[in-house]
This record gives sequence, C-alpha cells and structure tokens, in this order.
Amino acid sequence: METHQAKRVEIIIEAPLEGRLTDALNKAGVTGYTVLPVKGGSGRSGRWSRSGQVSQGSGMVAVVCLIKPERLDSLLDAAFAVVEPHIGVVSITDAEVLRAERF
Amino acid sequence: METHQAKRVEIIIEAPLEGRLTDALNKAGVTGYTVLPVKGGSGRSGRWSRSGQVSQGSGMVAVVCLIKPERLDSLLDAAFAVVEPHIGVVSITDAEVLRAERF
Amino acid sequence: METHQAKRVEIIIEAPLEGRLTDALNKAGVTGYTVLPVKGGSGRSGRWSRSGQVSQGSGMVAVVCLIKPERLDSLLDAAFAVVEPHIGVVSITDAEVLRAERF
Amino acid sequence: MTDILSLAAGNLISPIILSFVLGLAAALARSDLTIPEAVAKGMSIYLLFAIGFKGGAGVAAHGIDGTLVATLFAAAILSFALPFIAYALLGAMTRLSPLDKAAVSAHYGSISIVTFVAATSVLESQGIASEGYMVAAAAIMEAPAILSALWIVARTGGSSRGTVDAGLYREILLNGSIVLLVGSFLIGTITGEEGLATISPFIIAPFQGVLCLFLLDMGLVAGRGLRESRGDVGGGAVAFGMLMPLIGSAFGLAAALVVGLSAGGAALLMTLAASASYIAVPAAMRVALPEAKPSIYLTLSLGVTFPFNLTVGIPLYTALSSAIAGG
Amino acid sequence: MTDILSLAAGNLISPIILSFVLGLAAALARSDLTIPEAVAKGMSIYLLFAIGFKGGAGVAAHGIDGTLVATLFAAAILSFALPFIAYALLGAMTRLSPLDKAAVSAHYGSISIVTFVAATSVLESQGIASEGYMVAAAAIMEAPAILSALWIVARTGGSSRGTVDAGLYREILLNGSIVLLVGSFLIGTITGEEGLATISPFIIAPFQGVLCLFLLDMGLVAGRGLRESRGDVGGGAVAFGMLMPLIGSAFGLAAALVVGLSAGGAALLMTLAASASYIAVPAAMRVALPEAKPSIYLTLSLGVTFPFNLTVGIPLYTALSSAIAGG
Amino acid sequence: MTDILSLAAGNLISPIILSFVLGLAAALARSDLTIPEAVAKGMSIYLLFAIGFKGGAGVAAHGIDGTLVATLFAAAILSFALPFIAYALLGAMTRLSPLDKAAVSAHYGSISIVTFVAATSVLESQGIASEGYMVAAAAIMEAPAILSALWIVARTGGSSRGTVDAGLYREILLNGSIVLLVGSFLIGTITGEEGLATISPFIIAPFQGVLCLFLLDMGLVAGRGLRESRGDVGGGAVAFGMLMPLIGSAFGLAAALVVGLSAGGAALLMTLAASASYIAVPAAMRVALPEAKPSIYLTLSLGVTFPFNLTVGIPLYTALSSAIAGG
Ligand SMILES: Nc1ncnc2c1ncn2[C@@H]1O[C@H](COP(=O)(O)O)[C@@H](O)[C@H]1O
Ligand SMILES: Nc1ncnc2c1ncn2[C@@H]1O[C@H](COP(=O)(O)O)[C@@H](O)[C@H]1O
Ligand SMILES: Nc1ncnc2c1ncn2[C@@H]1O[C@H](COP(=O)(O)O)[C@@H](O)[C@H]1O
Ligand code: NA
Ligand code: NA
Ligand code: NA
Repeated sequence: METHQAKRVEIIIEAPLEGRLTDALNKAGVTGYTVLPVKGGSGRSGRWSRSGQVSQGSGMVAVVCLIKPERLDSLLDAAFAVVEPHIGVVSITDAEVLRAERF
Repeated sequence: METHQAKRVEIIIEAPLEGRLTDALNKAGVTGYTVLPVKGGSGRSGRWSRSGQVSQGSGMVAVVCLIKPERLDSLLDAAFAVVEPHIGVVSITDAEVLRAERF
Repeated sequence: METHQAKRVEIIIEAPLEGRLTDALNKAGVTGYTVLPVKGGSGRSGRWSRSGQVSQGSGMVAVVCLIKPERLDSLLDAAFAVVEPHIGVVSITDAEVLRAERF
Repeated sequence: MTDILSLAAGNLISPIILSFVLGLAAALARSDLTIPEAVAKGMSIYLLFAIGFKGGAGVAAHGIDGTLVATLFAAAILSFALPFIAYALLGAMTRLSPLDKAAVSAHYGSISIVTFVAATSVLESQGIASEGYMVAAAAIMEAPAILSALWIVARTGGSSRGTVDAGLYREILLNGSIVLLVGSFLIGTITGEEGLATISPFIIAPFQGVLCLFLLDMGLVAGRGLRESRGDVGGGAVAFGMLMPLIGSAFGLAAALVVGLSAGGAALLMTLAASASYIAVPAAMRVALPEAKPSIYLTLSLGVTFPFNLTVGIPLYTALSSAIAGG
Repeated sequence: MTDILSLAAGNLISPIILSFVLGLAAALARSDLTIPEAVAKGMSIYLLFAIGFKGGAGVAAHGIDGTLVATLFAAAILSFALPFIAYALLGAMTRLSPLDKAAVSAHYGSISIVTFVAATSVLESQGIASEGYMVAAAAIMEAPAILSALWIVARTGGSSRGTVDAGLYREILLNGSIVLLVGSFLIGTITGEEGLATISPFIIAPFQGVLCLFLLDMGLVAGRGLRESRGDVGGGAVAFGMLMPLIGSAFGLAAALVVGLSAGGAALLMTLAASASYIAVPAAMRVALPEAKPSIYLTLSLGVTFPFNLTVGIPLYTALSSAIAGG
Repeated sequence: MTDILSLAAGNLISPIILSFVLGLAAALARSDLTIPEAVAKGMSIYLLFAIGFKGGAGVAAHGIDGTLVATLFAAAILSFALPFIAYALLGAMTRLSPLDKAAVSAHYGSISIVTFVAATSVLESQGIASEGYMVAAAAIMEAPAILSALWIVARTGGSSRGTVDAGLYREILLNGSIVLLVGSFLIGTITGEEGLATISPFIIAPFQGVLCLFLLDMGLVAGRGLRESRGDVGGGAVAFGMLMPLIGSAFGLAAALVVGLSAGGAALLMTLAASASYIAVPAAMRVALPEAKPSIYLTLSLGVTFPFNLTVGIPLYTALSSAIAGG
C-alpha cells in the first residue's frame, strides 16, 4: 500500500493550555491533531496522578499531530511559543501515512 | 538488551467502528493491539471534544499495533478497507521491540 | 528549530504493576515519563475492554518515556525486570526532542 | 391560545428548562464548564432505567390495556413513515445533498428519550395520567427510521461507501439505550408495585434533580455544537428543525386518536413523533452513511429541535392533546 | 424444601436479580450497553461506604457484643483455611495447572462484597436482624486467603516468576476496598445513630436502587467474560464453581454455630465463606502469580459462583441458617 | 472558650470530618483507594448546583434584603485586598520567591467552595440561619484575588513568562465553578420554593452524604499531595497556612459587622475570607505564572489550610460570629 513521508509530533502539556496550543496550531495552519488524555506522569516538577483530582488545572494532555515534513518547522515554532514557559515536552518522530491528501 | 525490528501502526478512527476494525485486524492475523481513548481532536471535518458527549457515536479511539515488518502490508490492507470511507488517519513508524516472539 | 536525538520508549503493562514499573524507572535514574490510560486491547491472553470494569486489577496503562539515547539501555534493563514475567509489550522509536536539557 | 402560552411560560421557568438554558449560555459564552463524559453517560443510564422501570410498574399496576399492541404497532409505523416526510420536506426547504437529507430524516423518524422524559415530567406536574407502556413505544421507535433512511439512500441511487451489514443491524436493534429501556420496562412489569417500592427512593425521588443536571449537560453539548457548526446549517435547515416536529406531532396525534390513547398517552406519542434522535441514530449514521455530515444532523437534532420541543413543543402537544384527546 | 424453593423464586424476581440477568443477557447478545468504568467504580465506592457505615452504626446502637472478637477470629480462620479445601477439590475435579489452582483457591477463600450486600438486603426484606460487625468480618476475610495461596505455591514447589514483596503485602492489606469498608465502619461506630441520621437519605434510601444498577454492570461484565473465555473453563471447573460455595457455606455455618451468631449473622458468614473475590484477589494475582490465567479465575468467580450465590446460594443459606441457628 | 472547644470536638466527630480524615489516612498509608476523577468532578458539580440553588431559593423565599449589594461589594473588596496581606505575611514568614508568594496570595484571596459548603452544613446542624445570597458572595470572591496577584507581580517587577491575555481573563471570569454557582443561584431565585420542592429530594436529602464522599476524596488528594511535596513547604509556610485563615476571618468578620450581616452570614463571610482556593486559582496560575510551584500553593491550600478550616476554623468562626454578630 502506498505511503507518504510525514512527521508525528507529540506535545505533552498542562490541560489548561490545551486551548491555547490548538489555537496556535490552527493559526500556523495545522488543523489536524488528536488529543489524548493523560493519567499521570513524572518530570522535573515531580510526580502527579489524575485519580481524584478535583482541580481541572492540574492534569495534562498529549496532543498528537501528523504533518507533512515541510510544514514541521512552522508547527514547532507555533507549539514552542506556547510550550516554552511551561512544563510540557515535545517529541518528533519520522512516520509514514496513508492518504497524503489529508495532511 | 536485544531488540527486534517492528512497525508501530497507529489508527485513529470513530469509536463506532472500533469493533469492525479490530475484527478486520483479527481476520488479517493481527491479534495484538492496544486501544487508547481519545479526548478530542480536529481535522477536515472540524473540531470535536469528548467532554459532555452523551452520544456514544461521536468519539474516536486510537488503535496501536506493533507488528513484524513483513506483516505490515496485510495489516494496512485490512485496516484500510475499514478506514477508507471514514474519517480516521493511519500512521506507521519504525520501531524496535523486546521479546520478538510475541509479534 | 533545533532538535536533539532521543528515544521514545512505550511500555504497555497491567495497571497493578504501574507503581512497580515507575519505581524501577526512578531507581534507574529515569524520572521523566507520562502514563496514558488504555481502553482495551488484545494479545495472546485474549481480548479485554475497560468498560464496566469493577476490578482495578484488570486494566492496563501505557507508560511513555522520552530519554537520551545513551541512557536507553539502563531504562530497558529496569523496565524488563518488571515487565518480563508479565504480559506487557515494550517498543522503542527514534525521536527528536526540543529542549534537550530536560531529558 | 392564551392557555397554551401561559402553560408554555410556566414550563419555561421550571428548573429543568432553566438548567438547559444555563448550559446553553455557558457553552455559547465559552465557559470551561463541562460535565465529564462518564457522569453524563451515568445519568443517561439512570434516566433510562428509571423511566423504563416506572413504565413497567405502571403496566403491572393497571394491567395490560387493549390498546397496547395497537400503540406499539402505530409507533413502529410512525418511525418507518416519518423519514419519508422529512426527506421530502428537506428537499423543499434546503439544498442538502441526498445523503445528508437521508441522514437527517433518520434522526426525525427516531426519537429523543430525554425529550420524552421531559414530557412525562410535565404531564406529572399537571397531574395528567398516561399509559405506562408508552415507554415501550419509545423503545420501538428508535430503530425503524434508520431502515427507512437506508432504503431511501438505496432507492435514490445515492451510493454511500459506508458499511451496511448484519453487524450494523444487530447494533441498531441491540443498541444500549433500547436494551436498557426494554429491559427495565420488563423488570418493572415483572416486579410491579412491590419492586417499585423497594427502589423508588432511587428512581423516583431524585429523578427531577438528575434530569436538571442532565439537561445542563445537554445545553452545554448543544451550545458547543452550535458554536462550532455555524455555516453548515442554513436558515432553511433551521426552519425545517422547527417545522418537522410540528408535522411529526400532528401524525402522532392522529395515530393516538386512531389507537384510542388517553390525553397523556397522546401527548407522549406526539412528543415521540416530534422528537429527533441524538444517540442511536448518529452512531448508526457514522457507520452506514459516513459521508453525511454530523455537524448538520447533530446541530439540527440537538441544537434546534431539542430546545424547540423542550420550550415550545411539549407544552403545545400537552395542551392540544388535552383539548382533543382529553375529556 | 418447598419453603426454600418458594423463597428462592421470590428472590429470583426481585429487581436486583433481574437487573443482573438483564446485564448478563445484554452482554451475551452482544449489545453495546456499557456502564462507564468511572461510574461502576463510583457505585462500588458508594456501596462499600454505605454498608460499612450502616454496620458501624449498628454496632454503636446495640453495643459490642461478646461474640465480636470470636467472630472476627473465626472469619480470619475461614479465609486462611478455605483455599486449602478449594485447592484439593480443584485437584480432584479439574486438570488445571498448580498455579491456576492456587490462584482460583485464593479467590474462594476471600470474599465478594457485593454478594454480601445482596445477602444483607435479602435479610432486610425478610426482617431478619444481623450483627452490624459482620461488615468487619467481611473486611477481615479479604486478605488471608491470598497468603494461603502463596504458601501453597511455595510448598508445592510451583515456582512463579511474579513479585511477592513488601509492596505486595502492603497493597493486599491496604487494598482500597478493605480501607473503605473498615474506615466507614469505624466512622459509623464513632458517629453512631446521630451520624447515620444525617446521611441516611444518602446511604439508606437509594441503596437498593444503586445496587440494581451495580448488578446490571456486574451482569454485563460477567456476560462479556463468559463470552470471551469459552474453552478455558471446562465442565469440571464449572461444577467446582457451584460445589465450592456450598462447601464454604457449610464451614461458615459451623463457624457461626461455634461462635454463637444470630440466624442473620450466620447467613451472612455462610455467604461470605461461599462467595469468591473479584476485585482484591485478581489484582494481587496479576502481581504475584502472573502466569495464572485471569480468564479462568475471573470466569469462575464472576461468571459461575457469583450468579450461583445470587440466585440459589443466598436464599439457601438464609433458609438453612434460620432453620438451624434461628430461634 | 470551653464552648468553642466542645463545639470543635462535636464538629470533629461528624461523618464529614471523619470522612476527610479517612481519606487523608488512607493516602498517607499509601492505600490504593482512589475515587475516579470523573466521579469527583461529578460530585463537585452536584455540590455547586445544590448550594447555588438552595441559596437562590432562600433569596426567593425571604426577599432581597437591603444588605445584598453591600455584601457583594464587601466580598469583592475582601478578595481584592487579602492577597496583599498574604503577600506581606509570606515575606515575613517564608523565603519563597516573589512569584511563589504572589501565586500563594492569589489562593488566599480567593475561596474554597467546599469549605463554604462545610460551614453551611455546620450552621444548619446548629440551627443558625444565614442569608441565601452568601452563595453569590462566594462566587464573587473567586476571581478578584487573581487580578491582585497579577498586579503584585507586575508591580514588584517580578517577570513571569506566562500568558496574561484576554483569553485568561475570560477563563477566570467564566470559570466553570463560578458559572455553575451563579447560574444555579439564579435558577433558584427564579423558580423559588416551588422549584426547590420539585428537586429537593435530589439536592437536599442526600447532600450531607455526597459531601462525605467528596471530603473522602479531598482527604485522599490532600494526603497524596502532602506525601509527594515534603521538602518544598517549610515550617514558616505551614505556619502561614494556619495564621492566614485567622487573619482573613478577622477581616471577614469586620466586613460582616460593617455590612450588618446576621450571625450565620457573618460566619460564612469569615469562612470565605479564611479559605483558600484549590480549583479556579491553580488553573489560572498554571497559565499566568507557570514558574510558580504548584507543589507549594496546592500543598498549602489543600494540605494545610483546608484541614485547618475544616477542623478548627469553622467551629471557631461560628462561635465568634455568634458571640459578636449574634443576638
Ligand atoms: N522524559 C519524559 N518523557 C515523557 N514524559 C515526560 C518526560 N519529562 C516530562 N514528561 C511529562 O511532562 C510532565 C511535566 O514534566 P516536567 O516539566 O519535567 O515536570 C510530566 O509530568 C510528564 O507527564
Ligand atoms: N493530521 C492529523 N494528525 C493527527 N490527528 C488527526 C489529523 N487529522 C485528523 N486527525 C484526527 O482524525 C479525526 C478526523 O479527522 P478528519 O477526517 O480530517 O476530520 C480528527 O478529529 C483528529 O482526531
Ligand atoms: N502487538 C501488539 N501491539 C500492541 N499492543 C499489544 C500487542 N500485543 C499485546 N499488546 C497489548 O498488551 C496486552 C497483553 O498482551 P498479551 O500478553 O499478548 O496478552 C494486550 O491486551 C494489548 O493491550
Ligand atoms: Na421523531
Ligand atoms: Na469465600
Ligand atoms: Na479567602
């Protein structure tokens, strides 16, 4: 089956910033992404877990974007502007996709 | 630690089709996969979010398959037949796995 | 934007072992990871699904670690010791990350 | 007329309606107020279980009335027939594609159980009795409309690349809400008043309150849908979303008169005919007619017809049925 | 005997049992009816809190009875001892591997709290009183059986690669359901009747109704399990799943007579001994005996023994204890 | 004094407090007891809806009292002013960074709605009436403190790289809990006693019980936070977490006397001023002051001040307000 080069970008960020991140992505022309819930994690700012959280402010989410390689830089610039002062992490993987016309 | 070549296939698809997709995978001999919940997303058909959804029909899920490289094509054929008329996306990444005998 | 080589390790494991796995990771010096909920799956021990589960013992979780390539082996050793007698799967992907100082 | 208006006004300031309005306003103002998906599903399971059980216990108490079979039969016919009317009306009022028209039609032939629940609570507050088996009529009306819509698509040569297979039919017929409604209706019928007595502090006393929170969530979902689908739904479609329930309810009233339902039962059958599905049918459409746009059918069903029925429709149907089928 | 049968029949058409049957039927028919995991957990927390609190308030009201310590002691002994009997019986009736036999045995020494809850509500409906501290006996019986099973594995040279460490023992003893049951029992004991009065509209009035929805979910889970595990569980194992509760209950009755419990208390101890865990023990087995097959122990516990106790067991234990331990 | 102590003791053995203690103990002992996030959110939505509605229905019943506007005004002033006091006090008592001090200050100017709810239920149990519109005062106090904290950061030249934009202000003002509280207050005011009657079996009868489970969860969350943040919060900060509520409540009492609230109203305004936010403010801080450490502000608010108010504060404020504003 024919596949096409793409990049898979995964951004893990605080839940209260999800809207700002996706708005920034939209502005940078990235309109395709998927948001996954996150159950817990650990990093330089310690461990946390979702169970029993009463506060909407304290969770995180993972935003996954599949994107044409040539558009990666504008995506990263947009994402970085939002993520930079915050605690999230950004990773990029080479991928292939079916149906290139969608990306 | 010894690792083995594999492919990681990630299929994002409407929740009502999850059963059809996994049945198709099973028929194609792919019996190992993991289904992750999806919280929201955006694509050509607009933005959506899970919160407050009363309708089981409106969510999406992400199905992740780790598979031996030589079996990728039959997996993609099976998946594509289900995904094609629908809105999901399919991506493939090179990966390595421990315990090759499981895949 | 400048990026840095990294490995993305994804470990799918039974929920009751999550704490043991993350403790082992911590001991091996891996303090950054994110835990994603898992909705269902299938493998050699059959199909399962999260809905309606009353038992905490029966779910799984996905632990995602981004890590510098040179530290991969100690991570895999630590993870393998926990995962080995159990049913989980471990996969490794090449990735790039922003802000290398965090990993 | 004044009567209907004052009834409508009385209905409008009930906690139920105002909770819906609160949710709608919060979503339109882009507040981050949300009800977790699991809680929303939990409340809908509660409402289905409670309404089914009460209906069944009602049947157990009053015995099976001669009109039961006729009512169920009429309900099925309504659900089969209404999509054809909706399809024709959409052709006249909108420029939607044939697939979109078919998908929307399926929603209007099927029913919205929460609209039904709201109507039962209006009837209760006005002391109007109704047949317990109307719940069974509601369950029966969920599915046939989908078949009609698929038949329309096949007949009009509109080809969808969706999957219409045995699996789909099983999913439609054994849809969770149908199974729960029918199942709890049967449990209510079997265990009767005695069964009801043991669980009434759970399914009767807090019912109205749960309904408020559920409608708050419906308002949030409808408002968010409206906000995000501007553009897809034109003026003609919106007008359809308010005209179709009136037409549906007229057919419902006719059917109720033919069958011989009480005034309360007639009001409920009108409400069922007037209401549009937002759970079972959208899921089936995703599978069977994937090219039809959810933003159109969900906006019409949840964003236009549901609030229309809640605020204008139910008081109107209740008043009409009392005037015509009553006394 | 006729008495027992008519009691059983009366029990069978209660909303509780029928809700379980509805869930079972829906799952076997492959309906997509599901109750969200969070809601199911929420209901189980509610049930544990309510049953613990009521037990504690009961103790506060009637004072601590001389048999309290003896009962708790007997309960612990039962939980320790039953796995050995189960293990021997499995050896005679099935061809399971030693590890699978040990894992199954742990489940039958431990208890199912929802079976206990169902038994208390049967007792209540028959107006039979029972000792409030039976809740504490239930909590005590959760864990010891796991230790026995691990000891069997070590003794029989069956080597598991699972982890048996301090962490595991802490998890077993401080398992959420034990902590919640004991904690709410203590809160009930401390705040007594007065405390109960402030929260009884929450923990008493809607209790039966929540139990119905919870059993609906248990039916769904059991049915799905049965559907997916055909083949793993043979006829011998199924027979074990119905014989073992009878044996367990006999030991429970003996212990109740020795200790001097009331007829109600005896019925509850019989139920505890007869029931099999499906929460605490499976989680511990995943960690300690990962090679044991969940499809075997969960199917037996949830798919065979749980429905057996719900339908046949509880009425039987109640009738027997009334006949033997009663007045 | 003895009176206050005995009141405090009476308060301490209520099911509400003991449930919190149970959660705290379970978390500190590292039990795996958890309440699913969706259920916790569902309960908080229930509590907000119920308390708002009851407040509104109270206003509808007793009419709008001349002090309403003055109370709301005083509440806003308190919320604006308290962060400055908190900031100065933190400077004297701790070595926190300016950003951390500002973030903590925002929490103490804002309010904890569950502390408020606990205070209302203590008042109720003592038969002390209070003004229904105190709920509106609670809603008004949520946001202003955040503005003060941001202003402090700007003024002290402390530069944060967080985002303070129109979106943030909208999020703060249209925060879900504010919208729900104000919305249900309005619904209660509009539908009045009649509305309350239809849903009181839902929002009044089970209220105390839901509050118990919610506080169980708060205990679990607070305990887990305490366990994981040892080290970040020093003795000075802990002392601040117990002194600041006392200072806040003194200002609250003064404001209540100026405005002329009843003894019950004064106790509630004291409680509001004494309590620290753990929902709205942390979320805003994540966006606006990302460098401030959540482990500090959440530990202080949830782990120190919340239990302090629950156990010592509320009985104290109630006793003081009765002594001074009462009679
Ligand atoms: N190396 C990593 N791999 C995966 N997730 C990480 C990593 N580091 C941090 N995270 C996630 O990002 C969150 C914040 O990280 P930090 O800013 O380091 O506290 C953590 O709670 C994790 O969910
Ligand atoms: N480029 C993308 N990257 C990641 N997820 C995507 C992408 N495009 C679409 N999706 C997901 O697929 C769903 C349907 O996409 P679409 O068919 O384009 O509307 C979206 O709601 C997203 O969850
Ligand atoms: N090839 C695979 N790809 C993705 N996930 C897998 C795969 N094999 C197993 N899993 C996950 O691991 C769990 C246990 O697998 P198993 O040990 O094969 O029964 C399954 O339920 C899946 O969630
Ligand atoms: Na209809
Ligand atoms: Na047992
Ligand atoms: Na305050």
